[in-house]
Amino acid sequence: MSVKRDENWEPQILAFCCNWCTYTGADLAGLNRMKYPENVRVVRVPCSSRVNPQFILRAFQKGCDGVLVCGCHPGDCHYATGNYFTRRRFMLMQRLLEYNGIDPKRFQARWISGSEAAKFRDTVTRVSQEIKELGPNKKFQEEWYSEGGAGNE
Amino acid sequence: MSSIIEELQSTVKKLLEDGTVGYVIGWGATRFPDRTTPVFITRPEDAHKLVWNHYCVNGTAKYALDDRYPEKKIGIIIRGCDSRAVNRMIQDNQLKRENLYLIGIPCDGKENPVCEGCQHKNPLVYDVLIGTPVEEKINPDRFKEVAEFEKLSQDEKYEYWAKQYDKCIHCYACRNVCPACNCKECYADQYRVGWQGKQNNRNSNQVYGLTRAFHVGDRCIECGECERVCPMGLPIMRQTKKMLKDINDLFGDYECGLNDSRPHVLGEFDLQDRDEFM
Amino acid sequence: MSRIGVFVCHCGTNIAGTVDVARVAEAMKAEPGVVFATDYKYMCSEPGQQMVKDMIKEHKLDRIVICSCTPRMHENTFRKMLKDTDVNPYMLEIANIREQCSWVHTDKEKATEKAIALARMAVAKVGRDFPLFTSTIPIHKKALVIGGGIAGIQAALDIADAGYQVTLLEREPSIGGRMVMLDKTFPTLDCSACISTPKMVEVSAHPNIELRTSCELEDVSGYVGNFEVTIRQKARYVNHDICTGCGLCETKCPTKVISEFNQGMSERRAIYKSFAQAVPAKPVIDPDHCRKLQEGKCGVCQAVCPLKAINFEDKDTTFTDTYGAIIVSTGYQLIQWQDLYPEYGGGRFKDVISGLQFERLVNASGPTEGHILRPSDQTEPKDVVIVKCVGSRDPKKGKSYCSRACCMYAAKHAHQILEKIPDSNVYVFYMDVRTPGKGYEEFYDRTRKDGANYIRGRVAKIYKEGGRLICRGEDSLLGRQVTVEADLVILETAMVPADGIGEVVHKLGIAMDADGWVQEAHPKLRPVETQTAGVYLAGTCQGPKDIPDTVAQASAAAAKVCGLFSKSEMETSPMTSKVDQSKCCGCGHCEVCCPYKAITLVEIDDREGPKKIRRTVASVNSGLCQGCGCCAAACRTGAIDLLGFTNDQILREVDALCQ
Amino acid sequence: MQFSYYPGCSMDTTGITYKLSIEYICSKIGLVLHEIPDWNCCGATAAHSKNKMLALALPARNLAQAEEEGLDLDVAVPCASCYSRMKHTVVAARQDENMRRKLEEIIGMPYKAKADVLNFLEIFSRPEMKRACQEKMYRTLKGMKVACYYGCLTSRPVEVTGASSTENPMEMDEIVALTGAEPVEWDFKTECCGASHQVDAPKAARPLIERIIRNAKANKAQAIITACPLCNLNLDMREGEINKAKGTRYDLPVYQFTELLAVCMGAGAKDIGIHKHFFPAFDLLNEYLRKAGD
Repeated sequence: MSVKRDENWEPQILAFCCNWCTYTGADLAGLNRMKYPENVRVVRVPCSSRVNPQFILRAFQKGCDGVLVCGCHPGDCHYATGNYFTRRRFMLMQRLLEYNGIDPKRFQARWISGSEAAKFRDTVTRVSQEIKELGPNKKFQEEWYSEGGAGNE
Repeated sequence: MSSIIEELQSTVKKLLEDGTVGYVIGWGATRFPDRTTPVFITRPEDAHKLVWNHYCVNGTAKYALDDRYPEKKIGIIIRGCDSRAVNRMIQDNQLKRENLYLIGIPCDGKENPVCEGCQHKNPLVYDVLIGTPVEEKINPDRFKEVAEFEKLSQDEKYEYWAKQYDKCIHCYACRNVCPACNCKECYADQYRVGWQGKQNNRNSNQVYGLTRAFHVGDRCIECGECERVCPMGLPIMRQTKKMLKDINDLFGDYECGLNDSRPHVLGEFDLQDRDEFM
Repeated sequence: MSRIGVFVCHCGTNIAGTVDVARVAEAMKAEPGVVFATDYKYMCSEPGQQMVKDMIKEHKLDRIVICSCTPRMHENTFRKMLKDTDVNPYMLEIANIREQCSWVHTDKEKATEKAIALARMAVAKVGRDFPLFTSTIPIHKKALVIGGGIAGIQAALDIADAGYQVTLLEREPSIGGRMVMLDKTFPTLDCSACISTPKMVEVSAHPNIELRTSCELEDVSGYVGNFEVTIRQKARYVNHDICTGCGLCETKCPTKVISEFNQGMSERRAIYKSFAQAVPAKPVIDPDHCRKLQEGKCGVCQAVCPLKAINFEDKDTTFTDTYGAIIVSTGYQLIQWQDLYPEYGGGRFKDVISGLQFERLVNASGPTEGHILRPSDQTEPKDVVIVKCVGSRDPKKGKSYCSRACCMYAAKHAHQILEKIPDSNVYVFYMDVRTPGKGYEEFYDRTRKDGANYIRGRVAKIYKEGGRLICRGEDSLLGRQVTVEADLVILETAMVPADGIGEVVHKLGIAMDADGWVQEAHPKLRPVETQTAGVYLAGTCQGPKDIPDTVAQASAAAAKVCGLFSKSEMETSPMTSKVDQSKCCGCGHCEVCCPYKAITLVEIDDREGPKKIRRTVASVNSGLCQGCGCCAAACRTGAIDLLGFTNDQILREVDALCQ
Repeated sequence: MQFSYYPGCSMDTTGITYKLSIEYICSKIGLVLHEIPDWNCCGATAAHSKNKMLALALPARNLAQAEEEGLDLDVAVPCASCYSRMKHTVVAARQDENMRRKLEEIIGMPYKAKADVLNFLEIFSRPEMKRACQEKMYRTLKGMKVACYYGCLTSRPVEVTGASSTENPMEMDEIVALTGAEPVEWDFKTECCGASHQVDAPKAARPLIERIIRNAKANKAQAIITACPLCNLNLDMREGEINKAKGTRYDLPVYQFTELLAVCMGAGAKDIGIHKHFFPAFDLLNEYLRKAGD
């Protein structure tokens, strides 16, 4: 699939961040005035295990170019074991998406603790860069094939 | 074969006569010699309508879900795959073993391509066994097709599936026949939450296909009913088998619906699970 | 139609410096449902809050979006503010345009665009908010303390002194635990029994404490404030209501059994009190050794008991009670070194003893009345070797952790030997000497000055020759092998969790670490709490520690319990999971992944067509649910959902983000 | 039962009693040992203190020879040192495929590392072997107190040998108990005998021997039982020397465990070389055989 390079094009990146670790880490990045690309938007969830794999599909459907799921490091989950389930679910999800043609770089999961502001910055910066190189995602995108969104009452 | 039919019919007749079961789900003849149809035998005198031949392809177990709270036991004639379906539905709390009377019948493969890779021809659970067990064989090529497909480039994969989903007519036949699809109300029917559009277009079908794969992939018993009933001939099992293959690779040997299968691969974890998200 | 108000905060220049706040507010006016949008200097300030309240009245707002700093900062502030208004405090969303926007970006145009997107997400989410109400659960002001060692005793006394009811559970016939077995405590050399037995007596006499010995935890259900606990009272065969503890039975019992309390170095009877100062000071029958119970013959105790308190028909009984909080203080035991260290004789040499055995040997009420005598021949040892870290700091054979107390009690043992046996020689084999504690280093220093020989190295082998024990090891400071002939060897063995801790942990739904110690909620900041609200930890069940640390933690756990009990009701977060039972198919996939056991499968009455049926569905105990949402992601049908973060809301957020 | 057999360099010389007694037992219970053709030195101490690959390759050639012989049999090794070296090679080749290929390259022949290496304690502690021996034994050494000395290399390093215990192994005790002899509990079962240092550094090594004998004696043993030609030699040869040098009166004959088995199966003193011991070994056996009425 050839991608027309538009130098001004900015990817749309969605990051699901768990409230106790990664969201706090992202706040800390702010507190430390670290800089990272504007194209990353965070959705706050209580725990990475709250993230339903269908949310990922929805994001691609609606035109996201990359999706990130971030949570506490295994063993540090605020809810004791949530991220162990996250790990299993998304290892499979990532592979299934790849099997359907989505580059694994477009859907990643990472463990980022509340103190790892720099890791948050580095991760989103790197993901943003990687997606920029991949170009816009057209796979699984709704607008390209149909009019109107799903489920609008 | 004929003696097996006789044994089957007489067993069913007796079960109906003595009131052990309310009815028996099995296969009956149709106008065509190479077709059978699922039948529900309710009277002993109808037991002779049961057939057992190379064309008994329909899965019998899922019908029990339409009668979750039966007054009498439901008799089901089950092959290996049907017994795995029963096991899976019991693990999912959808059926109660005490509500079922399982008439096992070893199966040497039917007019269905999926039977060639079958690793469990003999019923794994039953109350009575008709005939004698057949030899089981391990299928070394269980994930061969998936492994081949994995070699394609991402764009090739995407194109392949996109074309497949262009064919899909969003009829939900694959869902309705699948023993792992046992929700009371499918997510796809819940338009208020808006998980899924009802439109029949590429994207809507893609999302349905992937979501379905993720919903049932960890519990797929590899019966192949989804592909058999698909009017458009989509290779649906290729998606769920990918899930199964990854589960095998990542979380240890796994085959679903066996008597000792782990019931919740995604509802459990191991501290030693591989970690790719560091 | 919802009536949403959007309030964009400048935060001085913190936000306004990078984000065009007026434009954000303006953009929000176009969003569906928004009836009012404005920006303001400091939303969290008094006038800022007042403005929100005024606007709610003026525009009849029913949902609020505040674009400001992180919700982790002021979500509660604004929720509290909404309590005085017509808007439900949970009809509030906060767009984080400071920490995650203005502070991390410099390009004003792009930052403003992002702020608009974040605000739009919040508007989309708030549109699907619905009123939530904190519920309160009554707190049953009675505490259960599991384990009657010094930790449990201290915790029980503290809670009881604060005026609350406590049940103290102990599986042995007497409370006291390990501390009462010790001779002296370091570094002050107080008599251990002299300071612990008064506390034991106080427990038995305290009007607020119900002492339950010979009891085990059978089952626990419920949640903080309302634990339903079933306790099994093991048969004692002695009616303690009648028994006065005269001890006549004990003197007449013909069966001799090895004494657990004296660590196998003396004998007790089959009807026995564990030790002289046992509390309760009444005997029990050990059914495994009682002739009457084993063979049906004997019954001497029954015959001699003047009060007819002996009842051979006694059976285990269970009883159930409700507790508001539970303290786990199950303590430790010493590692079974015999199996792990065949090179130390593997238990074949009577004169290779554990530190706890030495405590009994040197104790005035012990088997030798305080004279240090070798168990093998009852002679006084002249050369004593003390080996530290047996099983500790030895991942190959034992545990990788340090048992923390051994360095100090090894010094204490050395001191006691040198003091009691004037011409004795003490050799202490050590890896490191760790003495962090008040007066600890001084004590160790004193012991060395007393004449204890500290040899840095491990003992490789202990064998017997000519009635003496030959300890061969390494002096790693001199870099050579050393051989010490000893009359007595004391192994300072590792602490490991008490037997049966796994069952207790399982019943309480709390976690264990890899070594079997109970896992605290946070190693630094919540050291006495567990993952399960209302269950607290005291003492060595959480990890090796010495007596002062144990007592401190016990008091801390008691303070937590008293804090909980100071209110009669507890507010619970309404952001818990909720099951739509009409959708639920009862598959149980949510149940298995819930870390709090908050989800159970229940049967409900339903109909299917004309038929009345009993159907299985999931049910959430909102007292236990902590709101992680793992269940919601596991539910394929979406029947279980997390309030405050519903599937619907998150999908809307995703949609809004991509507009 | 059949095994490939690697005798090593000592079996015809210092280990002659071991060899004779093993052969005697084989003839009685039908155990067949196929000697590996054209076997070479196992490398012993010299190789692995100089060159790791050489130390692994020397046994690899022997094992490859055994494989080439076509008999898919485990390899029986009487000497503890040979056993240790060969076991090291098998483990290294099995754990690391690259290492196995490298070894093949060095020895210039295929080596699949299929066969296990077994010492005679492992072989004789198999239940069927114990049963077979018991059937053939008609004499007893009832009451003879013996100290079973395993030496270091039959059990250490445990990562290689997979031994049940490095401190208090019991296999030999159990085998010897079949003869009626009573193994004593003692503390030096797996201590070092000094190995070749008995020759090149006697001053350092003699005390090692002495403390083994002393502890056996202190624990009331009347004889020491070994399962290695070198352990046996060191103890047997130095005991008299020590008595002479230090004025002690140690009186413990040193037997291979196979000697006791063979004697109980009816072997005469000459059959298994009892007269070849350095330290008089005949009287004690004779005494106990007589006591039991033979």
